[in-house]
Formats: sequence, C-alpha cells, structure tokens
Amino acid sequence: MQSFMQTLVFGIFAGAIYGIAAMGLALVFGVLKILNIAHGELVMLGGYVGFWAFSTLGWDPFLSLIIVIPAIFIVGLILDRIVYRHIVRQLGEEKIKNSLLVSFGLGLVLQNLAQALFTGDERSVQVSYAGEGLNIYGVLLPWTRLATLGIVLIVTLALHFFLRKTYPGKAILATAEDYESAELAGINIGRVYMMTFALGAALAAIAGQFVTFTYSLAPSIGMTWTLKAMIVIVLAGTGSILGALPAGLLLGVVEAMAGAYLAQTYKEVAGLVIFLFVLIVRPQGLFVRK
Amino acid sequence: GGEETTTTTLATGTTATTTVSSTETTGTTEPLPATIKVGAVIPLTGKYSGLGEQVKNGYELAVAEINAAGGVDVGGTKVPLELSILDDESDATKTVQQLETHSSNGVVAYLGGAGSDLHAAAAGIAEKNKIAYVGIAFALYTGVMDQGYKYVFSPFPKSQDMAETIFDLLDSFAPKPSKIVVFAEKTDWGAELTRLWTEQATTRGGYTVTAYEYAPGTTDFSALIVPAKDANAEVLLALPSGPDGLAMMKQIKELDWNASVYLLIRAPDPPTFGENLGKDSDGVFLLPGWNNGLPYAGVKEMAAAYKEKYGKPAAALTGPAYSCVQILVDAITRAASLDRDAIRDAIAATNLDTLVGNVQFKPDGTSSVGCPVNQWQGGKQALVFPADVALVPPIYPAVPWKDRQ
Amino acid sequence: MKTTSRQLPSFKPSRRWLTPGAIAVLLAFAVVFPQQVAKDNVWNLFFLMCLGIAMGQSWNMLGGFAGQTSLGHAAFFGIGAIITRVLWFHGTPFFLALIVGGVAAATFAMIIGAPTFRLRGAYFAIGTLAVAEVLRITIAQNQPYISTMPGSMIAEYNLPSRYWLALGLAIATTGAAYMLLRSRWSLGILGVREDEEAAQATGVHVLRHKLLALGLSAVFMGLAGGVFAFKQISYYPEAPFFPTFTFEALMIAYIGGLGTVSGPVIGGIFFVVVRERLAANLTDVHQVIFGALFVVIVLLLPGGLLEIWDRSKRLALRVIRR
Amino acid sequence: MPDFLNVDAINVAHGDIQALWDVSLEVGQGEIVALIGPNGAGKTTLMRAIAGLHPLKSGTVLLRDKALHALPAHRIVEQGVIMVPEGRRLFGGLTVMDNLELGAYSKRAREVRANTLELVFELFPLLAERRTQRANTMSGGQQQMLAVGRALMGVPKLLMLDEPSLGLGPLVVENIFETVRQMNQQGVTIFLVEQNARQALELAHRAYILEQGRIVGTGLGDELLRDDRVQQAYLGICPAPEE
Amino acid sequence: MLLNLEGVSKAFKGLKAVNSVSTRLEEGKILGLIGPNGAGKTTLFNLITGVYPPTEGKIFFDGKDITSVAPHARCWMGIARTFQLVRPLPELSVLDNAAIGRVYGRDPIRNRSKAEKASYETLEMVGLAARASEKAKSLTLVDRKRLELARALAAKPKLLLLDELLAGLNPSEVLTSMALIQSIRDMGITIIMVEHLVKAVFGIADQIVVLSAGELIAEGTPAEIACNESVIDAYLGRSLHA
Ligand SMILES: Nc1ncnc2c1ncn2[C@@H]1O[C@H](COP(=O)(O)OP(=O)(O)OP(=O)(O)O)[C@@H](O)[C@H]1O
Ligand SMILES: Nc1ncnc2c1ncn2[C@@H]1O[C@H](COP(=O)(O)OP(=O)(O)OP(=O)(O)O)[C@@H](O)[C@H]1O
Ligand SMILES: [Mg+2]
Ligand SMILES: [Mg+2]
Repeated sequence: MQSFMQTLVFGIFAGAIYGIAAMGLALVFGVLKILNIAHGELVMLGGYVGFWAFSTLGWDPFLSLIIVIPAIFIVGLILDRIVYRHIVRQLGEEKIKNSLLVSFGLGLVLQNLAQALFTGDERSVQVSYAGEGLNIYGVLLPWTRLATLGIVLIVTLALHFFLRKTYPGKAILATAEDYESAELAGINIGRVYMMTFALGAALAAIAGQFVTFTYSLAPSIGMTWTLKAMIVIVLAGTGSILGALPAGLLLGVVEAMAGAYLAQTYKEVAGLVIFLFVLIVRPQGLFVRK
Repeated sequence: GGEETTTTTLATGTTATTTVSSTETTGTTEPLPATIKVGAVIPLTGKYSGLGEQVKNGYELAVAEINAAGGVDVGGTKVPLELSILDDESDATKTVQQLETHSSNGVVAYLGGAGSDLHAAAAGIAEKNKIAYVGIAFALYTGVMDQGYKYVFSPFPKSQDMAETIFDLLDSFAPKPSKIVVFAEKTDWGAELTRLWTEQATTRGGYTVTAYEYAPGTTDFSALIVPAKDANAEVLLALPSGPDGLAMMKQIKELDWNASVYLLIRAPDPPTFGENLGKDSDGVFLLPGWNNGLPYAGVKEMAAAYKEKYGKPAAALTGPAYSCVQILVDAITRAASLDRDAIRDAIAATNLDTLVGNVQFKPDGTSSVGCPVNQWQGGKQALVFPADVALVPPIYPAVPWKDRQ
Repeated sequence: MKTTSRQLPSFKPSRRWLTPGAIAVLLAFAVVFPQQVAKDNVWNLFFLMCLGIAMGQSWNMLGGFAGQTSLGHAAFFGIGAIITRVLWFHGTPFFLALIVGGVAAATFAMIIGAPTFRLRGAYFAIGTLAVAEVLRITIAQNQPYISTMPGSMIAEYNLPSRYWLALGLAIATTGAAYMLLRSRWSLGILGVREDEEAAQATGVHVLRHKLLALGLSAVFMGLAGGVFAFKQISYYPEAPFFPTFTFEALMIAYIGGLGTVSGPVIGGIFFVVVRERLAANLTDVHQVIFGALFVVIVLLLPGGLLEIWDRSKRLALRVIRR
Repeated sequence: MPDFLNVDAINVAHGDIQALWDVSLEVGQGEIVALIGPNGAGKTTLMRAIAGLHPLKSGTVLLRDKALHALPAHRIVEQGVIMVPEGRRLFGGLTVMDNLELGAYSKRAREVRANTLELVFELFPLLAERRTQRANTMSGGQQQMLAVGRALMGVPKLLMLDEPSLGLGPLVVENIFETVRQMNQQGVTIFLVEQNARQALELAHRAYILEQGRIVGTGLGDELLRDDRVQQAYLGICPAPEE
Repeated sequence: MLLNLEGVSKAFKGLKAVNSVSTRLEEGKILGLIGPNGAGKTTLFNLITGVYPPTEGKIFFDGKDITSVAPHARCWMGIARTFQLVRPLPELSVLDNAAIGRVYGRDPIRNRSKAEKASYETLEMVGLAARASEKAKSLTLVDRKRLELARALAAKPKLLLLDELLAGLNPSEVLTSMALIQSIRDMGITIIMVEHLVKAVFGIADQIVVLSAGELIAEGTPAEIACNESVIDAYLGRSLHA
C-alpha cells in the first residue's frame, strides 16, 4: 500500500511536469494552429538559463524562474519575429504542415547551437534541500516536487483566467479563430501572435527549469519533451489549454503505475497505448466538451 | 596522389588468410604521399556528443604532437598525419556513410568514435572495406568483438574486465556487502553486464543478485528504487546513460534509499557528474576505462599538455584515444608502408607501452588493459582501485543521505 | 441538353512533369556516373539519394496526394526492414524477403488505418507518430541485440548491387506515383485532400481512398526499409523505427514540392546532397546550417523547389510579353 | 463635395492580376452610399483595401485628413471605419457574447460597451437569447445578424457592409436594411455593397457602379433606379409569384 | 415517390434543429424549401444526404430505406447536393472538380478521360467550360456556385439538393440560373431547392415546404403558401404583399 501510494505520488509529480511542458505547446497549437516541434528545444533553453543562474549566480531554481521566464519569453518574441510570423497567416492545414517543417528545422538549429554553446554534457541542478520533504506514513513528498506541483497549478489557473476573462486573452482566442476578423475588430494581430508565441515559450521555460532540477538537461532532450507534450495535448483535446494539466497528470500516473505493476521497460508503451485508446474512443480528447 | 581503390571482390579466399595482402593494393615501392590520411568518425552531436568530444580531443592532441615532431617514420621518411574527423550525429546509419567517405578518400586506417552501437556499425564497415579500425570508449563485447572481425581493434576494457574488477572491489570491502541490486538497462550491453555480474556473484559466492530492468531514457526510477529500498539492498550496480544516471541518483536520494555501494558505469564518467549532483555525487564508483593519475609512461606529460591545450584536466577517454594514435603510429612505422593490410597486420602484432598500459592484441582484437576504478570524492574523481595503482582509499560504506551536510 | 460535339479545347490539367528528355538525362546520369567514378562514397551517396527519393515518393502518396500528414512512416520502414532482414538471414531468397517485408508493412498499415483515419489533421499526425513509437519501443525491448550481417555476407558484400536495388526502387516508386496521379483513383484521393465532406457528397468513399493511398505508401516505405536492411551491415533493430526516417521522407517530399511526382525526386537529390556535403565539409556547424536552410526553404518557397521552376517560368513569360 | 471618405485613384492587384484600376470615390459624412456591380467586379476587393486588409499598389484613401492607406487594419478600426466582411467571418469557436465583446475591442468602443450591447440586443433579440451559443453552430442567417451586431459593437463612424443580405430570409433582410437606415439616422455613415441592387438603391442616397475593376457610373439612388442601363443590368425583373 | 421523410428529427444537444418532419416528393418535381434563418433547412439537407444520422425517423429514397446509408453511397444511389457555403476542391482544376462527380457518382464512367470529356459537357451547361483548366480556387463566388452545381450534376443524380444556389447573384444572373434549374428538371432530375429569394422559388417550384424552428409549418403550391397566414408571420412578412 505504501509503495503503491509512493508510486502514485511520483506519477503525479512527473505528470505535473508533463502538464506544464504541454501547456505552452497547447497554447501555441490551439491558438495559433502552429504545431511547434521546436517546443522541446524551448524547454531545453529554459533549462539552460536556469542552470546558468544556479551555477554562476547560485540562485535557487525556484527563485531563478524570475529570470528564466522573461529570458525565454524574449527568445519567443525573437523567434516569432524571424520565423513564425511568416507562416502564421497561412490557412488551416497548410499552416500546420508548414509550421511542423519550419519548427523541425528550427529545432535542429537550436539544438546544435546549444550543443556548441553548452557542449553535449548532461547538466543538472541539485539544491541543498533536495530530498528533504514530508514523510506521511512512509510516503515521501520532497519539497521540490511539491513546489513544482504547486507552481504548475498556479500557472494553469492564471492562464485560464487570462484567456477567458481578460480582453487581451480573448483577443488571443479571437485571432486564433479568424485573424482577418480580429483585425477588423481592431485587434493588433501581429502583437497577439507575438505575445501568444512568447507566452508559449515562457511556459516551456518553466517546464525546462523543472526538468533541470528533477531530471537532467542536455541539448538533445528537446524531441523527447516535444513528443510527450504532443501526446498530452491530444489527450487533453482540441483547443483545450487548461486540459493539458489533467492530461499530463493522467499520463504521469499511468506510466508510473505501468512501470511498477506491469513492466518498467514497457511503461512508455503503456502511456502510448492509453493515448491511442483515447484517440480512438474519444478523438476530441478527454477534457473537451463535445 | 596515392589513393587506393579497394574493389570488394566476391572471392572468399581473401578472408581465410589475413597475412596475404590483396593484390590490388599498392606495395611499398610506390612513392609516399605528402600526408598519411587517417579517418575518424566521432559523435560530435547527439546523445554521445559528450563522449565524442573527449575522444576527439585525445586524437587531436596526439596527432598534433606527432606532427610537431615531423610526422610518422615510414621506412625512414617522416610523413605527417592528416586526421580527418567526421560527425555521425550519434546515428549509426550516418556512421556508415562517413566511414565510406573516408574510405573513398583513401584513408589508411580508421579511428573510432564512442558508444557501442556506433562501433558495432563501424566494425562491419571496417571489415568490409578491409581497413584497420582502432576504437575505444565502448565495453560491449557481444556483437562487436565476438564477430571474428580481423580489422577491428579495441585497447579498452571490456565488460568481462569490468565485471571482474567490480567483484574484486566488492570482495575487498569489509564488511563484505552481500545484497546486490542491478538496475539493468534493457540493451544488449545491459544484458551482457547483468549476465557477467550474475556469473561473478555466483562463482565468487556470498552474494545475492536481484535485477530490475528499465528502458533507456527512463526519467522516473521510483518503480525500481522503492522495491530495492524495501529489500534493504546494499549494492547498486547499473550502467545508466548520463541523463538516466542523474535521474536515478536524484530519486535514490528523494526516496531515501541508503545503499553502501553505488557503482554506476558510464553516467558518472564526465566531470559534469560531480557538478550536477554536488555533494550527492560523493561515494559513487565508476569505471571510466582510464584515469589521468595512472602510473603508465607518458600519462603525466600528456595530462599536462592536455591541460595546457584545453584548459581542463584530461578526461577519462582522452588517454585511451591518445593511445589509439600511439598504436597506429607504431604500427605504421613497423609496417614501413602505407598499405592498408600491412598496417592491419602490424597493429595485430602490437606490443607497445601506451597511456593505457602495455597493449598486445588478442585474436579477437581486444587487449588486457588496466581497468581502474574511480570514486567521486569531494566533487572530484579519485583513483581508488585496484590497490596497486590507487591514489586514495575508497569511501565505504557510502554516507547516508541524511548525514551529508 | 446541349450536345455540342465540337472539339474540346486543350484542357489537359497543367501538371508539372519533367519532360521525357529530363528523365532520360537523369536516368543516364544515375546509371553512368557512379560507375565512372566507382568510389564507395559515391555509391553510398547515390544509394542514399535513391532511398530518399523512394521514401519521399512514398510519403507523398499519403501526405501530398491524400493530404494526410503522417508522422508514423518510420513504422512501415521499420517493419519492412525487420521482416526482410530476419527472413533473409534465415535463408529466404532476398527478393522474396523484400516483397514479404513490403506486404507486411502494407498489412500493418491496413490494420491501423481504420482507427487512425478517424483522426483529422494534426491529430492524425500525432496519432500516427504514437503508433510508430509504440512499435519502436516494443521492438527495442524485444530485440535489444545488434543485428550484424554474418561474416560470410560481409565477405561477399557488394556496394554497387545495393545501389542498383535502390535505384530500381526509386524508379518503381516514382512510376507508381505517376500512374496513381493519372488514374481515376487520384480524383478521389485528391478530392479527399481538398474537402472530405464535399468529396463524400460526390460519391467518394473517403475511407477506402485514404486506405488506398496509405496502403500504397506503406508498401513502398516497407520496401525502402527492406533495401535499408539489405544495405546496412549492422544496426540495432530499433533503428529503422526512429522518427528520423519519417521526417526525412516528409522533408524530401516537402522540399521538392508536395503533391507532385517530380517533387520528391528533386527533393531527394537536393536533401541528400546538401546534407552529406554539409556533414563532410562543415563538421562543426553542419546541423545548424542544415536546419536553417530548411527553415528558409519552407518560408521562402512554400511550394517547394519546384516553385523556383514555376516562378522563373512566370517571370520569363512576363518578360516575353513585354 | 463630400469630404468624409476619399478614395483617390487606387490600384489593387491580387498577385499578378490587377483587380482595381484607378478607382476613385467619395462618401460624405452621414451619407448612405451603395456600390453595385456584377460578380467579380472588385467590390469586395475595394472594401478590403479601404479596411486595410489589402495593400494598395498606388492611390490614397483618406478619412477626413487621415491617410488610412498608411495604417494597419487594426488602426483603421480605431478611426471608426468598421467593416462587416463578406461571408460573415465570425469567431466560430467563441460564444455569441465573446464575439460581441470582441467587436468592442478598440479603446474607443470599449468605454461605451454596455450601452452598445443593449442597443444591439434590442435590434437582434435572438442574440441575447443565444449569448452562450458557439457562433459556428448558428444558422447562416443568425450568423449574419451576429456579424452586423459585432460591427455595431465597434461604434462605427463609417460602417462598411459587404453583401449583408446574402442568404437571409426576407424578414431578416428587411430588418437589416432597417437597421442600416436607423444607424444612418443616428449619424453613422454607410458604405454598402449589395447584389440586391433594387433594395440597395432604394436605401442609398448615392451609388457607384463598378465593373471590371473600374467605376463606370455614379448617381443618386433613385436616379439610378430609373436608369435604363442599370435596370437592364442589375434590376432585371424577377417573375412575380403567381397569386 | 422519390423521397419520403417519415417523422425525421435532428437534435443538437437539446436544440431540435429539425423536428419530426414528414413529407414526400414526386419524381420530376421542383420542391422549394423555405423558412426563416435557422429553421433547419440546411440540417434537413444534411439528413437527406447522410452527413448526420437522424435522431428519430426514417428516410426513404426510391422506395429504399436509406436512413443508415453512408453519404457516398447515397450519392451512388442518386442524391447529389450543393453546399450553402460553397466547397469546391480548391487546388483541383475546374474540370477535375466536375470529373469527380462523373467518376464516382451514380452510373459512373470509370475511364478517366471519358469521364473528363463527359464532365466537360456539364461544365458547358453551367457556363464554365472556358475555365476548365483553371484551379477552382481562382473562381469567383458565383462561378464556384456554378462549379458546385456542375459537380453535383456530373454525378447524374436523380435527386438534386440546391442550398441557396441563387444567393449572391444579381437579377439577370438569377434569371439565367432559374432557366438552368428548370432545364435540369426537364432532364428528369428531381430538385429540392432552399432559397431565400422567394420570388424566384415561387416562380419555378411545383411544391413548397415551409420550415420554421425545425417544424414543417406549411406545405402546398406556391400560390397557397403565399397566402398562408402562418408563413407570412413566420417568414415572408407583409411587405411582399403590400
Ligand atoms: N484572393 C484572391 N486571389 C486571386 N484573385 C482574387 C482573389 N480575390 C478576388 N480575386 C479576383 O479579383 C476580382 C475581384 O474580386 P472581388 O471578390 O473583389 O469581386 P466582387 O465584386 O466582390 O464579387 P462578388 O460579387 O462575387 O462578391 C475577381 O476577378 C476575383 O477572381
Ligand atoms: N452542428 C450544429 N451544432 C449545433 N447546432 C446546430 C448545428 N448545425 C445547425 N445547428 C442549429 O440548428 C438550427 C438550424 O440550422 P440550419 O443551418 O439548418 O438552418 P437553415 O434553415 O439552413 O438556416 P439559413 O437559412 O440561415 O441557412 C439553427 O438554430 C442552428 O443554430
Ligand atoms: Mg464580393
Ligand atoms: Mg442554411
């Protein structure tokens, strides 16, 4: 029982990171209809900023979010300027395909630039209080993991509020629906695109920071996180941004349970099989009203 | 120029005897080219790039030193080495393509990269092209060194050497630990090591071994750590890749499993391991294949030159990489020819003191070289075993997580 | 009803065919050049080009003609590779093994086709990616051992024969794409790409046409996998299932010109040559440049390299008119 | 001389194909001006060009003294020039209410949003009922109402309507035309493109005729209604229902 | 009876878009389907063509129950349609757009070049022959509507459903199209047309069905409908009679 709970809890913790990693992708995909394969590279870059803050400034990784987020937000702005801006006005499927390709190329560039800048060595951040935490009837809840979960929850709620309740948020949704109409409503769509993309990048950066101190970082981790994030957003469902969190948690728990009770080697398969199952019985996703 | 064109003949006779050089290749009477072309294919990008960089630096340092001294003595004439390095992006398919490129450019020998799967792909090509291949930075035996290849040489410890050394180490501890847990990566190397470890445990006696398999790329190890902890296991043996190893150690701490020995092959090798884990890296054993504190001839000089050139201490793979060049140069000199087969034969007959100790190749292309054990101590790798070369004693048992401040 | 039987004006749909002359030149070059140079890296380069063309054509049949962006083509490639190799190593004549591999890939495609085609657009893409990953991981778990050609095969190994096979496959695949596009089936397949509902209302059995495109695409991708298995001396059985192969196929189709027959040919040649040249000459930064080049092509030439041709044609026309 | 909206000698092309040739027209403050012409004449193109959705090759568009052609579309909206695009173009996935609120996105409109909303709901009570329905699940006619409603939310000074009656039932068409008239009486200038030439000319003070990208005629609304050529080309007599 | 609807309903999450509609249609007639916006006309088309399954009721075509027949199979049986918001296949040529109907519709021609030749004639009929080799996306709205019609006609339907084909045409174009619709009827094709141009519908329809809020509120000849009080209230308004 105790080990079951321990597995469950770690599944949830892992899932929280999946959730936040997917949320930025969901935002950019659901809103801009851009399938950004380079999302994982943004996660990776965020991780490096956090690593740098820790190793040279000695900042706590939770504190350094205050520089990680703006840094990658700016990277997002720049990437939008030089790359994504040019495809965002294309239509429907065309745009999705082109974005797939452009971001694949961009992913190569970012990954290899990171390789040149930071070398291929794995990096990670180990805080002095790593491993400390709550012990509830033998189930361990490390502070770092709890804080991660908490931040993910807060970010999710804030994002939801922003999109649904504020004018700039609604402008983002409107632009996603029909950019010309949005222009005709007086929305500066160029800015909306830029902000949305940068916001997505900032979310990726948060994920990157968590990845860095929970697991590890290397220039090549991008693709893994893109794949995970894509699976999560499909689980969550079309256009569901908030749904990325529960979907991420679900994936995390399924993988952890499969790892503990089926076979550790097949746990990713278990996650993917659940994913395919959901796709087939509920193609609109789990967290979307039909 | 002296480019040679190997046409792969369908005749099977050439494989039976290795001493007969094939008829198409040029003899020693041919005028010598301006340089000796040697081709290396190294993973400079992708998942093995961290290792690849060490290997590359080792080669480049060695070649620079040889050329600074005028080059290689080929039958009395000094000819400089021309080392051409191509990147295979840690992708075995690309390794093949790059080796073919080298071959067509007329290299006289290949130098290998890093990582078992890339070496395995490369070995077949070397064999097909009949070009000698000297490669380090992989311990996998099955599938690479057991294929009966004639052109593949590896002056680097193999899994069997590692397994023996590890159990020598465990045997040397007092009190002797008994409960071993293996986190077995589900790869051929993982299977090979798990098998060898289990064999060693049985032959030496006094050990129990439980193996848990996991897939490479796993981020969450709680499903392995929780049962290991519940069973009060004392020794962890594993061969994680870099990222897997970091995640593993972090979660061992998070889940508060206190073993006496953490012995990880591969992940703790790069210097960044200590930086990444800080004091939590302390006590982790590793078998990097080499150490810049080993008492072999030339190690000190090389370490100093390395530090001068790259601004950091010579890493574990740089020594063996340097040795590959030493072996190759020695062989070319003895062959007194740039004929590919002559070089191959000369390599097979190597008896040379190198940075990895004395190298003499067995028929399968391996060589017994030292297999030093390091341990992370105070954020640095320390040479702790075998006792005759050890610089400091090992920490045993590992300090419990709670007591590390 | 008007039954004007007057002569039809030339309404041949304006397709972008390489002229027969260009085809002949290309073929002659593909046959003569590697033999003249007779170097391993040239054989190898040409082999990779042909394999790339075959993969690009295959992907294009589904992605370009039927408009279904698949990210799971590596699954077909991998199945073709593993089946061909296992059968071949166990004594089946190679060509038989190759064909069984292709058929197996198509069979697998048919099995996963019906459920995955319930997904649209990007969801189809991600769904197929997941299918391929399931397969890759499963294979990696079950077959973690390196697959190496036995020594006897290495001794007899002959690179040009690999190339001729790949060339044959590239020609066959291109021919198949051409025939498909000229057949009446293409109307339905293209119709599905343009507007499923409208096509359906006009009597097109949507699923059947998607499956047709998928099946054909999978056969050729499977055959390409089989050729890979024939060429590669040793690799992990998991390797042909890597998403890299999907992306390579997709990029080749895309770079050349999606939905055309000549596109993947141009794309395959361009892609492989550029990648290999960069990798050989700019070891340190080749990936960065390749990635950037890719971005630039997609941004500046959304219609692929064929667009350069189209644009220059239009430009020429305008100049002439003046 | 009307001097509210001044379109002067604009040329617009779609890629290589020129759609508008030296088109000039004027709309005076408080006027209703209709633009009629056959399909493909370039009416939509002209409207889009004024709204800033399509770049000009040459020529100027002035609102009073403000050069609209130099502004991006969203800044033109801020000047009070608002267009109801052809084919409705709603924010399909958002609710009716979201659509209306977004119509009042510009700062000017946002300040008076509550009032305008009341007005729109008065005009189209159905929209009030369907507040939470997703726009793309509404019928064609309902969507057109929403499109007009959304434009009104922007508090237009110049309202441009591109075929607002397209696909609407007779009652709704009447409703729309009546709305347009009311808006105009409240001081909104109207520029209208319509296929339904008769109703358009009845409503409009003045009208322009656009054919093949060129203005080929202009006049007062009822003048043109009586014009032979216009009658022939645009008014054609539909057979009356047999009663 | 060519088409027979028996108590057909379609609900979208509680909203009854079509509510228990029953009607029958004889062969060779033009049925005008009118009603206010949102009455359920397009939805009824979608039910007849099989885009949605009905929530209740049965649909018979040519004496056969087609309630659960797939859309493409209904086309094979002879039901073709145009869309209210036009949906040509934009990247295909005008000719190919029409040829699809000929290759896949009822009584298909399997040989592609023969099918192309036959569809060219259909294009002539709707006046698009001159643009046969252009891409469909380069057409104007009206031409796209014509193309939709050609595509539907090429499928050799017995029953043709026209959803607001006349919307957006100017009066003289309306007249031409009306003549075209009549000539299609004269070819023996039964037609249901949804149209808000009441004058036009009344001018050529043999029978009118009026939907309002999903319900069939009146059915009869154009003359009968024009005087029907409930139709005037729900849809036509007084002005038509003023
Ligand atoms: N996006 C486009 N690309 C190419 N050509 C276009 C495009 N939009 C319109 N055209 C062409 O420009 C010309 C004018 O089109 P426009 O839509 O402005 O006409 P319109 O008068 O509004 O017609 P309608 O009454 O059908 O709405 C037409 O010949 C049309 O084919
Ligand atoms: N997919 C859908 N989901 C939810 N509601 C729908 C859907 N499709 C149609 N409706 C609703 O069903 C009703 C009937 O719509 P329908 O499109 O059939 O009307 P219509 O008679 O064709 O109107 P119009 O003349 O305006 O085109 C409307 O209230 C509409 O909002
Ligand atoms: Mg228009
Ligand atoms: Mg309708």
